[in-house]
Amino acid sequence: MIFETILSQMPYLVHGLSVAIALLVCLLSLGLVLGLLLSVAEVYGHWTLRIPCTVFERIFRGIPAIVLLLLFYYGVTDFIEMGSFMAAVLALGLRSAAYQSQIFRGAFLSVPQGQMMAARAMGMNKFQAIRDIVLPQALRMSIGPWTNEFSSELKATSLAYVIGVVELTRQAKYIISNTQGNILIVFAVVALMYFIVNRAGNWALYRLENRLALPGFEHRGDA
Amino acid sequence: ETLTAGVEAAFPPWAYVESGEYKGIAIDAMRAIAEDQGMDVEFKDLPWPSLIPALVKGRIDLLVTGLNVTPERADALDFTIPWWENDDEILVPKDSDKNLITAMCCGATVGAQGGATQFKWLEDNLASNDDVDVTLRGYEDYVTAIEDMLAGRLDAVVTSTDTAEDFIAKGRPVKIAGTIQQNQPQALAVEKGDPKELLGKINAGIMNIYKSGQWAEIVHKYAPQSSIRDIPTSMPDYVDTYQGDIPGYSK
Amino acid sequence: MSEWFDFAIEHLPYVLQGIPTTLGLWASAMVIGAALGLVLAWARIYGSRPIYLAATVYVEIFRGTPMLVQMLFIYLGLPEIGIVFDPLTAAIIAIGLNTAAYQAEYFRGAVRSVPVGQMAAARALGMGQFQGFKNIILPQALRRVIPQWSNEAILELKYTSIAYAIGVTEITARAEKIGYETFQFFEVFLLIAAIYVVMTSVVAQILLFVEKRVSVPGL
Amino acid sequence: MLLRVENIHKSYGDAEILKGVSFDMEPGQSKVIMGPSGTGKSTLLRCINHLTEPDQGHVFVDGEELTSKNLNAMRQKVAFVFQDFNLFTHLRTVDNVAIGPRKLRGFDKKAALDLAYQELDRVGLSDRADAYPAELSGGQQQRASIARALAMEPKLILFDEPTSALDPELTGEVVSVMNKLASEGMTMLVVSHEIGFARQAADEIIFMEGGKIIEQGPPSQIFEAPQQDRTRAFLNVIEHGGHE
Amino acid sequence: MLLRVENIHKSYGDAEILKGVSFDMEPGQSKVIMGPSGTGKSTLLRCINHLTEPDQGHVFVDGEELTSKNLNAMRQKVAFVFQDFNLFTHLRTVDNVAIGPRKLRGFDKKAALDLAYQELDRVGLSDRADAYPAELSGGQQQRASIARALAMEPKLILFDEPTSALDPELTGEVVSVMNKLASEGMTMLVVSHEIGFARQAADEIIFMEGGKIIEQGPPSQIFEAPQQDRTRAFLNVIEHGGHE
Ligand SMILES: Nc1ncnc2c1ncn2[C@@H]1O[C@H](COP(=O)(O)OP(=O)(O)OP(=O)(O)O)[C@@H](O)[C@H]1O
Ligand SMILES: Nc1ncnc2c1ncn2[C@@H]1O[C@H](COP(=O)(O)OP(=O)(O)OP(=O)(O)O)[C@@H](O)[C@H]1O
Ligand SMILES: [Mg+2]
Ligand SMILES: [Mg+2]
Repeated sequence: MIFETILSQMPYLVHGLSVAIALLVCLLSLGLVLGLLLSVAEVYGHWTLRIPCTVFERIFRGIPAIVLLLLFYYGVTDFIEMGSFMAAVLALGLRSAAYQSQIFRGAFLSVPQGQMMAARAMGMNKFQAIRDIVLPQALRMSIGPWTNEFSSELKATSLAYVIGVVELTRQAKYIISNTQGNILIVFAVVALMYFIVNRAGNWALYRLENRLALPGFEHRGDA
Repeated sequence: ETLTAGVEAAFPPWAYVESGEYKGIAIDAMRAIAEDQGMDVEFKDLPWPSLIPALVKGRIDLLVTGLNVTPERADALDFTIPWWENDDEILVPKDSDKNLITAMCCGATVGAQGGATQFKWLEDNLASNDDVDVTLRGYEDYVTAIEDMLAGRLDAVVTSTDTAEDFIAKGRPVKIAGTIQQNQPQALAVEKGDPKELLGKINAGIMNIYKSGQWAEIVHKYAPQSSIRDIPTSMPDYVDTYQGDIPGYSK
Repeated sequence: MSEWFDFAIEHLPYVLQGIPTTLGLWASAMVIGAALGLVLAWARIYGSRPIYLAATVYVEIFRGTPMLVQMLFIYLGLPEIGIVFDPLTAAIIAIGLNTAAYQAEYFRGAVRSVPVGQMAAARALGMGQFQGFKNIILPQALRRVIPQWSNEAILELKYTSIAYAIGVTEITARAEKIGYETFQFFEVFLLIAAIYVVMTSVVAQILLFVEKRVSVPGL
Repeated sequence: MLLRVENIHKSYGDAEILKGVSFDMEPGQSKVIMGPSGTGKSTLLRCINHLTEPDQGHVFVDGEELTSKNLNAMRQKVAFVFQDFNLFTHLRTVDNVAIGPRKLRGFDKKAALDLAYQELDRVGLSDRADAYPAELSGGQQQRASIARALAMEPKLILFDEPTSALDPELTGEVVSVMNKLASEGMTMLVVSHEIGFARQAADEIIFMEGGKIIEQGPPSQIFEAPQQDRTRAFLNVIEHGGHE
Repeated sequence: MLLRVENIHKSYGDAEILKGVSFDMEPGQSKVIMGPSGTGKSTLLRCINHLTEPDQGHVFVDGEELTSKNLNAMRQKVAFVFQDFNLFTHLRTVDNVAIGPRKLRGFDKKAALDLAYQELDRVGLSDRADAYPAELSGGQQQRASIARALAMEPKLILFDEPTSALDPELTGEVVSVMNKLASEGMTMLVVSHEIGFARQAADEIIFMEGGKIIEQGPPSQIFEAPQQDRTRAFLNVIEHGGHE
């Protein structure tokens, strides 16, 4: 009975999943670009640049995601007109930028200092040295920890329902409330869907990591 | 003119989503009211925490959801005339031999939705009363509370009448062990002060669909057993929009 | 702003009564997570193939699915096979099992960041693998893991609010109740945010102190 | 006979690194192993105490064969000093030396510390007992790691290029500790290209190439009249600075 | 005059590492800097191309003073070879050599690669062009890093202990490349304790101690008849294996 219901509602669950994935892709992309800039500023920037970046990072890591979502949808929209989805991308994307900046910062710091030094000694300026020498190495090292961020943001997309983004978890909630039960079965299906996306994403990321792996640097055996 | 109505769409029989469509008493009634008043309406599903800021920021024009009228909420919202009245029901498992009295005393554990009026009532009247030995437990939603009762960890769950009836209608193995008379009015709501001057139109619309019999039809479509109460139902005097002249409604 | 202060002060006492539940839940879950996380990390580094696989599957499942779902299964699913926990216990177990998967990965990373020469030197002295792990690798790995571990600890402190779903009235549950009564959700969320910021800052500060306290030059 | 190494073979994948190495050592002897890089000197040393499992061959210490069963007990008789020291980073110098006696030899805390101070004294490090490894210079670290080996009161110490991570002056302090140990009668098997140490303290030089011992004999013979061309060429390089 | 180093001072915190160092170099000259560890040799070398900013003093290359404005341009004239090579780990050997011409000298891709192959040939590494740094032996890595320096077609190359991370035989291959460069007329300033290189290729030995040059002169003079006790003691240690 419930299986029939779930089956008949499957298109809506899948649609919810596609909303979640779209949100995930947007927020991770925003977080990636901004997180990289932040990390470069935090590692190589002058202190006048470093301090505001650190403040940004602390604020966006410290405030609970739900509060951020509400703030963006109901506060920031005073200045910029945008819908629920855009607000969710901004709120969660900026938060992800704060987290990702720490991943990249770690990666930058783990590139041996000699690399930067050798680049500077050749006559490269700081920007060239970061772009051509340090960044390509740091990005490779970030892929591993980045899988964690991918997994946790995937699940964080479910929070966007508070500002009216109807994603997978909200669709599931509809089924549960319409049948006034079946929490476990419905959520098991949802968990499976998240799990599949998570595995698929991590599989792709680990493949990328192996593709880009350099001789002499440890490969992760377990993908 | 298109109205945007905010609903918490996980709240049958009032408002829910099935196969991507908004359904429920409040949904259909609101559509009828809008038609009656020559307006269009669209719905936006927002959970409770979002409803007030959404109203204030103009993301929605009114709340159309199974909204209990309470003094605290009346401070934050302006209510339309109440179109419904609820009592509270004590739900127990179908095979339970508990009654109104035994389900609510003597070491019983009782559940309710943490933010609901039922929870507050139980807290004020039972849990804080030293003579009654009852443990009260709050849940994020009623479905979990019912599941928990069916798992044997609760003796009873207290819900509003229409929710209780919906559980039974959906075939959950629960029954009503007793009713607590509350006469709790429900209404639609707009932003405090009604800056968009909607109250008059909505109130008029409510009265029109009530008088035309459309209301009874809609209610019975979603809750066949429900008896229709006169609209407006009881109008508590702590609600200031119910004092003096009520726009769109003459006594 | 001052309105919010009045609101906060009015409702703070009620919300704060949830602190013992929140902290108790968090501390117990972190302990379970640390103990189990260490075992999982050990299994994923030194375990034989089947043990490694079992630990890996565990980590994948608990990291790949939402914690809410895990909690609902423990609370509502297990009674169907006769295992019934009260809400607090179920929440502790669920959060503990979940954080164990994350902590395992932190521990694993930390253990692997200890240079292999350390174990070689321990083995060369005549220590067995477990002795080497216990006496040499672990003390170094634990020191290295503190910064990441404190991130996890802080994250979990915020995640304890999920326990509300199964009827544990910790601070978020209490605060939301005020939200439903007054409909001042925004104010309520700011209040919660403030409380968590204070709690997480205290925890972070304590862990920073511990980190400094046990730090060793060169580690 | 204190150590008997019999026909050790070891391959990594397809590459046969050790192709049957055998030799003996008497108590009190010092032997120095030399040979080009990649020849398997480290691998041989690690096979002797089974830090690397040999594919074939046997190792006997004091007449008892090293097996996977008596491994940990035997390793306490055969100490190992690493090229890059591998001091335990989280322990102070004195605790690095004391941990062996304490955890493996059943000493109580006080006895272990007493012994540790004594061994640190022997390598001239008593004043640095409370420092952490990261606070020591390279030479001090290597001396501490020798003290750690000594505290096990081993029958034999294996050294794998103990000075090659050190600069010339720091090398001096480590080599003089090793000279002292040799003169005190410690049995030592040393992979090293320190000609000075080899000439002065070694009873025998073992010259390896391509996974085999190609020449061995007293230093006088090896340095003054090497039999093999390869040995001669190699010694020429290391004695005269690496080029013609 | 190709290089003029004038009165360089450098302190870290309270410690004054360089206490006024001056010297000149003519085109085609090779000079070797020696001295005990911690004396400031690396610091001096790094001050010359401002990898470390000197507190005082001036550096002139080809008559032009090195300032923060012309820094990157000047560094292209003064190449640096590091002790631990610092090849770019994410680039193949040939790309390590080509990246300078490509990104800094305006070569197009093909021209940069051609030049890179040419320089790799010069250091005897053409056959390893496609390997990543981690796939090279230490000696090969150092030769690649020399090729990388050469590809900038610098006026002067600074070497900071280019062989001290290498074992004796690998040292040989790097030293012979350096000898070749010296004989081709490359101007080189080398911090090294390789007596062989110093004797054969250096025009002058600069002996530093305690942040100062305490003795300088042609190798014959420094090695055969050092004026200072300290120089004599140090040379004794490095020439005779680090101990008495
Ligand atoms: N764990 C391993 N896996 C694969 N190959 C290895 C391993 N350890 C050593 N080898 C290879 O075995 C060969 C011998 O190495 P070994 O370290 O014993 O040489 P060595 O004589 O000590 O050289 P060096 O003087 O450079 O220390 C080398 O070619 C090395 O690459
Ligand atoms: N960035 C730094 N901060 C503080 N002290 C430094 C720094 N770099 C070098 N020093 C100190 O300056 C002194 C000289 O260092 P330098 O590396 O120049 O010596 P060196 O002569 O090259 O020695 P070595 O032969 O060991 O390479 C040392 O005592 C070192 O500890
Ligand atoms: Mg070796
Ligand atoms: Mg130096």
